[in-house]
Amino acid sequence: MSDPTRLRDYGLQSERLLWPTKGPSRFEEELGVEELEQALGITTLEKAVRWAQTKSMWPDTFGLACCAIEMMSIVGSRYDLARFGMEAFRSSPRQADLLIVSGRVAHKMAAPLRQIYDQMLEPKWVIAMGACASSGGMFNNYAILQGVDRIVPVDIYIPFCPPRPEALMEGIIRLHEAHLAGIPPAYERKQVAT
Amino acid sequence: MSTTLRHVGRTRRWPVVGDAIYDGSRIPARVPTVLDVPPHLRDTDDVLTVNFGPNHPSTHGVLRLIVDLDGEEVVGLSAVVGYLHTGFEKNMEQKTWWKAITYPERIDYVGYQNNELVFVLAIEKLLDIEVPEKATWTRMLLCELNRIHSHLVFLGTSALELGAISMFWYCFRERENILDLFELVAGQRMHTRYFQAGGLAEDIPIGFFPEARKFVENMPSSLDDYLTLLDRNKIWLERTQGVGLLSSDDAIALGQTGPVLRASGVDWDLRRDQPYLAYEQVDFRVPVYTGGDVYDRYRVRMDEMAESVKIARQCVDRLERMEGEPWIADDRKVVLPPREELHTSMESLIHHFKIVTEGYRVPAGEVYVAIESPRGESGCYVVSDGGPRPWRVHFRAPSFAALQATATCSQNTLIADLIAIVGSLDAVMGDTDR
Amino acid sequence: MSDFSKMPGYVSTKEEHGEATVVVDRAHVRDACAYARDELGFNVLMDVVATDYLGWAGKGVSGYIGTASGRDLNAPMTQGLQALPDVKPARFSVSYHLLALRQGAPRLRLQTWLEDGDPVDSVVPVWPAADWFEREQFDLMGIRFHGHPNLARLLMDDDWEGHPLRKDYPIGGEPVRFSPAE
Amino acid sequence: MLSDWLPFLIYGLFALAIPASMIYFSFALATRPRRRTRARVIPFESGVSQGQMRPQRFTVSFYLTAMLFIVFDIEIVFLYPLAVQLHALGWFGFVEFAFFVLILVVAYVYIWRKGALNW
Repeated sequence: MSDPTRLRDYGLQSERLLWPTKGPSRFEEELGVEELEQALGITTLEKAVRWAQTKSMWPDTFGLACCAIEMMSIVGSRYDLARFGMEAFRSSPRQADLLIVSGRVAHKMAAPLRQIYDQMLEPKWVIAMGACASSGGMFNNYAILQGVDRIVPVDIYIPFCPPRPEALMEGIIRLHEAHLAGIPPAYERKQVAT
Repeated sequence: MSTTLRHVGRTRRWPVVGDAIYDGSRIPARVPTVLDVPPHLRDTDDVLTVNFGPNHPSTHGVLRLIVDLDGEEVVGLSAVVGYLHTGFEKNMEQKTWWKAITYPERIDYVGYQNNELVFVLAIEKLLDIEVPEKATWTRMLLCELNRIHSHLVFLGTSALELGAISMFWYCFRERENILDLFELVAGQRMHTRYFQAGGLAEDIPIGFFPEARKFVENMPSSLDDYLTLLDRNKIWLERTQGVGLLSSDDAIALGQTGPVLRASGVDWDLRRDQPYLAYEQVDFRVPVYTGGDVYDRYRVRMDEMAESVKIARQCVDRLERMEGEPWIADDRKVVLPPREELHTSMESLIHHFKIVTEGYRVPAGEVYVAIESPRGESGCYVVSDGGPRPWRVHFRAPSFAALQATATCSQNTLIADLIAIVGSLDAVMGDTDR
Repeated sequence: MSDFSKMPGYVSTKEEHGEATVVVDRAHVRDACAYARDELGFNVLMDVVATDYLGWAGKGVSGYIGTASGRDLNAPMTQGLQALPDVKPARFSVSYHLLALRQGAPRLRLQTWLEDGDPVDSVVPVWPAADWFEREQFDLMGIRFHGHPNLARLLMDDDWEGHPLRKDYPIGGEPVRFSPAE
Repeated sequence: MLSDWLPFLIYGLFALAIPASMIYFSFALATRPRRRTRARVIPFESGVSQGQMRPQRFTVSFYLTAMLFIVFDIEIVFLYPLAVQLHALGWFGFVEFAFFVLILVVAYVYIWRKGALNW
């Protein structure tokens, strides 16, 4: 496979794998359902470990700005992140698997953000929630980091300002699908020193 | 409406900083916002310096407090801010007036309607434009709903930090109802960008008033639920009463406004003492408590929520009678002409073109407008050179002043109380760092 | 509009949009603030704002069709102003917004004018609230406040050079790329 | 002999197997970091920790509170055998234990009056 840096290289068309009645996705049709596992060379134990990891991915409370308010409301009773086993927002990076960068990252906050990312344990993922985290958003100026992927490898970018809780949940579901389909986290795909 | 100001008017003669600001003041003498470690502890090993840092669950955002602890007791404190400095004012100077209205909402992202309102009021004051009645009342309704929303977020998160975890889920259940109303009227839950210079962006959709009435009817019962949950809860009372004391003179000297000021016994509310929009035609009470501690700030905000529901009910009654009225001024130099008019009249086409490409021009001058946002007086100082872009915009942030009081409030408290104090000051970091 | 002429360092008064602005000489700022607080009863300092007037009215008055040097079509907002705004006495203005907590909520704007590098007396002894306001204006606009107990950068990083809100400070950020080709 | 100990052995086996499997799998299935970064070694201090925290002295009141907790917590351990045999011991057990609790209450009143409880 060429340098595995883009999702397309893994052929994942982000079809829903969690959606049982959907039938095989194009990814499975290309490889044929029977020899899916031989083709990807993953053992059942590996798949079981991946399944376990997606079922309790604990996010780190990294609320920066307005997206943090929407991130809080996803824990509320209407959107209820507990359905994915993720309602335990850990405050220390040692116990967190997922870093949701929710809000605009000022240059002064870039160093703590990188330090917290380094202090998280593998396997770890990063969701850049909102336009400001993904690309600096409408603040194209001296104070804001133009996109979090300058300092941390990002798995999922979520547009909107602020993203609705459904949008954040869509991002989380896509992350679970990518992990279930065997796509390594961003720091491996982009060969970033953890 | 009570116009005599009881606690106010005692202007003291304040000696120069160095010795205590004035007799009885608890503001630290050397630097008003830094609590210095007392001399007998200064260079001993007993003092443990802890970073209540940018990524801390209880600092409501990216506030960093450098706390010196003697065991559990806070003996030194200095706040470091700027971890969310976004350069709003620089960006707004580069945008036309029309586009700049989008920015203020992101400053205080919990009370966003109020922020947008203060900038729009400043533009209208410079433009000297006459806003129709329906727009004024709708703005008042949305700002009061936003006040309830902001106090709910305060109550949810600060109760969560003190252990009343279920309060978070109750408050965010009510908050979702308010966000449904915002979504119904403006299309988006947060940062609705619904106010224009001259009125509203769109007319109010048909189904809004039944929904608003339904919310206004069953909100008071939810407020009573919160009171029964918290008000006789021994742990809550123990953790909040007598913690984070701020006297009325200290509050005035530190520039506190809003619930923090009213909890320290100063009867001051811009909605009543300097009415803007149509607050003089609305009947409401301003809650004032004299304790000046975390508990009284919580009580002020609870009563304010009840008052805001009353105001919202009066707004909905009044707005239902204004069915077909214009919702935006018709000064073509500033307000976009309606679409269908473009096909027929040439002037509208030219006005439309000028406003969209270059932006309307605001006459030269400088103006300072202040409103009562959920956190206190939110002001907006705008300087215009007559061009299509603001020359200078500066927002007076109530959270910025509120955080200056952390050093005064956290004298001889325990580190656990520090969480209650920072929660009760209800500072939003976007507002502080602009 | 009460008479402010007895204020120390009084220069001029302006009444516009219903707001009183008193221009005060730079050297007497602290006495003027102490006078405003003690005699006139403005006991709350709401805000300290510094404004940079570099290049004020620089665009000149535009003729009916474009400016004297022609109109730059691909930068639509370069057209000049319709009327030349009044000339400002100096480059920087520092405005103190004061409020009196009494009936009628009287407000006052104390304004001083200064060039780059001129110090202004800090008003922290008069209102402790000025501590962070002045630090922010020093950090973003570069106004030195004499006598401030702890004048250091507040919002920007401690090792940041330059004062971002000045008109000659570039806005930074990045040129926006609309297609990957660029 | 063995039969009446069998349930205990099975229970002990499980009590041993579960934590052992947890420890084993957390090492076997863990994904190793490629390189130990400095950030991984220094303590987490909400994002702004400079380096290893220098050993700090703690005030004695922490230690005092810990000791008091232990004294009054172990008291509950002695309750278990009494609870199991309460019916068999009858009044004698009750009086015996009331006396034991009385001694501890005296100790409690002493430290309360001495002010060791408030911080």
